[in-house]
Amino acid sequence: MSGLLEIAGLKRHFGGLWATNGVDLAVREGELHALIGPNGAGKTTLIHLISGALAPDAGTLRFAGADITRLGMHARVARGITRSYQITQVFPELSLLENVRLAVQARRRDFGSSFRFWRPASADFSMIEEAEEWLGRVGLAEQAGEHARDVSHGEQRALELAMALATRPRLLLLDEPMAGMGPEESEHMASLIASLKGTQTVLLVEHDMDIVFRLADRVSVLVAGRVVASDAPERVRDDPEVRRAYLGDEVQ
Amino acid sequence: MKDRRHALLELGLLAAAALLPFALQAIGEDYYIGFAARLAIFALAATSLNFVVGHGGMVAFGHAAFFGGGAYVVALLMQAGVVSAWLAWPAAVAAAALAALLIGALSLRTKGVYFIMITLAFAQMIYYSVISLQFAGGDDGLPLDARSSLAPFDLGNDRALYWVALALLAASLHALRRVAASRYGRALAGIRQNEARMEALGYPVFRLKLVCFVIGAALAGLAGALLANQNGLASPGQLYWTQSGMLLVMVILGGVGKRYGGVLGAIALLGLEEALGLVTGHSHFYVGLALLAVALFAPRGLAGLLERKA
Amino acid sequence: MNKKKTIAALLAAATLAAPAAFAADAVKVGFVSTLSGPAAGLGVDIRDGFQLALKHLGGKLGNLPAEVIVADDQQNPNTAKQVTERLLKKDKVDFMTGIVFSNILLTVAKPVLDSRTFLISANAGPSQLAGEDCNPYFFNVAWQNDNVAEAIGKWASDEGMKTVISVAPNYPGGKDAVSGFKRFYKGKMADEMYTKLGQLDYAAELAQLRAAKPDAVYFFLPGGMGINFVKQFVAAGLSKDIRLITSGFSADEDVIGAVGEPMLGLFNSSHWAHDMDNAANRKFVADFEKEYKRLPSLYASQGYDAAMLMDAAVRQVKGKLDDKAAVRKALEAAQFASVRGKFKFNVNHYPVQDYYLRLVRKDEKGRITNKLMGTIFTNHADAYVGQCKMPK
Amino acid sequence: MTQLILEQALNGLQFGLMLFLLAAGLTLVFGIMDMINLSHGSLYMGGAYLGAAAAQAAGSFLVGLLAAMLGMAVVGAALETLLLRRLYARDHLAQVLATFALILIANETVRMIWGPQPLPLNPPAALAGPVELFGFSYPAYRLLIIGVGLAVAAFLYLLVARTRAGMWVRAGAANREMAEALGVDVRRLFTGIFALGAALCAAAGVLLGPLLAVQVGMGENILILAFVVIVIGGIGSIRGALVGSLLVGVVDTLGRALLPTLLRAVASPEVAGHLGPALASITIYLLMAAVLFFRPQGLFPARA
Repeated sequence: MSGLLEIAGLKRHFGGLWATNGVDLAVREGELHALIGPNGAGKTTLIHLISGALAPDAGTLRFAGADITRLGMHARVARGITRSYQITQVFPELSLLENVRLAVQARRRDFGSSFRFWRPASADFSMIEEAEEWLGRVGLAEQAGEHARDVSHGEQRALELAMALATRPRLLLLDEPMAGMGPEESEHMASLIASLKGTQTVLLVEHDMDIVFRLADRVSVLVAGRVVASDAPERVRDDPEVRRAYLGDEVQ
Repeated sequence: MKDRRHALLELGLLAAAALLPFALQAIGEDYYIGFAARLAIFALAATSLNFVVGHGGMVAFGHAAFFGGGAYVVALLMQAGVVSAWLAWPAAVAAAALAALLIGALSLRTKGVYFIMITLAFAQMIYYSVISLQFAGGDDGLPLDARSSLAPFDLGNDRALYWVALALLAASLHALRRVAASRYGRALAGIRQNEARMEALGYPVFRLKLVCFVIGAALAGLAGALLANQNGLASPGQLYWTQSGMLLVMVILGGVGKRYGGVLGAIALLGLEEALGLVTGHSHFYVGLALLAVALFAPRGLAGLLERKA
Repeated sequence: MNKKKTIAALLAAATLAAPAAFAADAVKVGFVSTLSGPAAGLGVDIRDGFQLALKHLGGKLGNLPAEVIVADDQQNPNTAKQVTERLLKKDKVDFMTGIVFSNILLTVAKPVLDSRTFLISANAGPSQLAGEDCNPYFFNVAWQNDNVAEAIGKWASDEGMKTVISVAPNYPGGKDAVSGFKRFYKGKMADEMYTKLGQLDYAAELAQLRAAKPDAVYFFLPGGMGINFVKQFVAAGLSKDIRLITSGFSADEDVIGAVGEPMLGLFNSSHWAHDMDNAANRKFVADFEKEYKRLPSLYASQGYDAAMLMDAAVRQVKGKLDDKAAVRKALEAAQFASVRGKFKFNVNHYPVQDYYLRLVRKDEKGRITNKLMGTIFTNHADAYVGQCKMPK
Repeated sequence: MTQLILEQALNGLQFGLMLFLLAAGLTLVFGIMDMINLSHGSLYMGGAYLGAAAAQAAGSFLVGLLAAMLGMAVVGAALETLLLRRLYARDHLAQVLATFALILIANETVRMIWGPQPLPLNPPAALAGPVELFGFSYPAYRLLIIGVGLAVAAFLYLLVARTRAGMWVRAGAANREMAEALGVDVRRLFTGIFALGAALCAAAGVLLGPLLAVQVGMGENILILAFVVIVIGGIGSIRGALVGSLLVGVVDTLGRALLPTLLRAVASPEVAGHLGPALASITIYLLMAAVLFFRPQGLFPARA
């Protein structure tokens, strides 16, 4: 069974600690794949390794059939891997629309590249329209003109998602999109993620078990730098090894 | 409506600036026409640095290499018999751009304070190289026998040089405003605010910044070509680190990243020096106090103060 | 446009023509000199000499009230250029003087001379302006750079010195000083060391001198450079084996005052000495000491003579400063009592004069100072006058 | 030839140790407070003037030296508490502007008090001559400078490596928040470091005074060298500052001395004399660029 993203034997250490210790993982085209694990299991390191922010010490990464192990972040983005951040990473001094427009500009080559020096960016209407669409999709159409620093935390996370989507990734890495949100905001975000199902391949790192088991097509469990289980939610939930190693009596 | 008012105000100021030489002549202060040309030239140099610092987010501490370098290119070419500004000035721009391409490519691997220091190091290397070159006049610099020939215009008098400098300054400000609003300029704005995020979005951050560095240097080279003409001398002092510091101070004083930051900074600093010099032998003392006040109480520079008023 | 040009031409003609008939009501002198940094002593001495002359003249030059605008060039050609521009265009001075260093003089000479303003050098005498580039508006009331060096070079030969190493700053004055020395020194130049103008630490050069062991070191290092060089030379223990010789520039009152005892026994050449016996000099030296509580240096004597030269010229043209040809003639005549006795200009507007040998020793009052020992050259001209085609 | 190289190496050591006095304070201020202080050179100038004036008044070089160090420590502490403290939280640009302003103010203040001409400062009479050393004479005063420089380096090493204050300094350089969390009184520590740095600057100013000139602008030329030193050594590291200083001092002096000799073999004396010092000046910056290229955090990074 071949996946969009295939990881084999991936290792990375910091000092004496193996944060990633032989990870094997496959993400299939079109699925919403959740990655869970206790604190310190190496989830964020794995996301860094996949996005290209960190280089592995050993192992291989294949994306859409090609080896991307040695590629930098910029090249991986070009191939269609986009990530959102655990800590909000938007452009605070720019409007929401401009935030998303920059993401659209990063991808769109139909007007030429970012090395266009004369024509005002605001004259590229189709780029703006697309940015507005993405904002609408995450429910931020009303706030399009506001500065990113002025909107609420939850709205910034939604903006983050819109920016990630605007790059039209083949694989979207979502690193704890609900971090620091209240229950209402979380619910809103969950429904946004749910709306991606079927059209967008997503690798989701999330703490909230409830949401993970409700949304995910498949769930992988990372414990001490290794994937101990990778399967449909209900089967992972019942996996005795997972229950022992990680879930304990947290569930039920 | 507000944009319209702004545009009218700008045109009005430009017209007033263009008429300045007549006013100065009327009151018998011809000397200040040359001074005004100097202001326009430094305003252009500071504006070019402001593009690098304010738009590109790169605190470059070696801008004198390009500014002074442009002056030297014009002086050296003149020594070699090339008098035409149509040849010498583009050559100054090209030389500055090329130097910036090399220096930038090496320096942009570092960040923050280390970037500040490595740009300084490269500029100092150029300074010491130039003063060791006999044909560049060594420590004494290279005097120009005459001004560049900008046929059909005659640069012989200060008034003409002032108008040329003013026109180039206005054109550069206009061009940089357009660049800031272009796709490229918007990408730079993103980099300035969050470089890692832009990388994650797939922008070629290194190349975008390098181009910004080169554009700033090219404009500085142009300003340097004008300075050589105004001053009649390409001097090593124009390459020294204190000159880089002076330009940086103008930018911060005027307002980092503000459209008129470089212009305001240059006029304020040189104007203050000149005005205080008329009344006290210790003008630098009071200039220092003024700069200190701006640093402490006006974090967004003079442009920031004006904006708050407006 | 054409109309405008005609009017401008008429106006220009009017302004040119008008003052020729009237005497100016004041003389403006732009005094640009090195007044800060290690060489400030030179500029200060020239200024003080100039001011003393003005005082003797009752604040007037040629019976006209004199306004002297003093500016510091910071020994920086760029600064000099800017202050000169201001003096020419804003203050519209009649005379420029005061410049210490040849590189500075060469940088500002063109705009000054192009504006037909008389430039009276009271110190720097670069070879360029003595030869090919000689100019009707340029006068040097001191010497040509080579001259004083030629004198000490001749003396070194007469003394039978076999190997000499020169140390001089890398600027036109430094090069002139070495080529002048070589012109009359017949022994071997073992090496020529050029240092950065304004260098103050000579550890590296001294180590090399120690290794090279010449008979003598000829140094030309004006101002603080020379002070530091002599001090460090002695501190390094080199004075035991190597003799120091120099032109008067590095053996005058400024250096003697700063270095003290180690200067004793230093032979040097000069076109002037404070113990020269003539009426003008006796008055100058006595009043200078009274006024400034120190002995005058040769720089001060040159500043004094520069003012006296201007005074004579302005007097001779009866204050009609806009008659440039007449002013030039009056300057060429040099009808003033120089503190060095007889004085006349060559066709290139540089002096033809005598050069003397001096020795640093204690005088009868116990002060360390120069004593006049003898004459090296009589009526000596510079080597470049032949290349000068002075316009009539 | 070996004697020549030995003498030049001593000169390099002397110059390097003086740079260290300047760089030590600068690297701590830079490393711990994350503050670009362009006016560091003004403290050096102020020290030299204070020392020259005091030495003249008291007729003793030693009195001048001590007065300068004490005086500048007070000035440094005052400057830190009254002004620079406000700038720690600001970005580097604001710091550049403010401390550049301080340079202008300091230069003009000195000019107002002491005039534009350099002040005379002579070494103690007993040290004005040479001493015999390995078969050649070497200026006694330069030996004294080397001795003082080494003593200060040892003192600083003990201070930083062995004392409680030193531990705070190291902790502060490595991680400021952590140090604060550990209960270090950061405000007092900063003032103390600043005063110490200013005193070391003053010592360098007075010690170099007789070899150079006590003049306005003396700080600007040496400031950049001090920055080069700490960037090479690694910002915030005393050990880095020492190694960087000696490296710069020796490379600069040996280059200055030997390059002309080498060049003379292939070019005319004038060309050699011209090119030599210039090339020697460049070597320092080449060294820095090379170090930064291969070790972007300097030789001894203080931050892990």
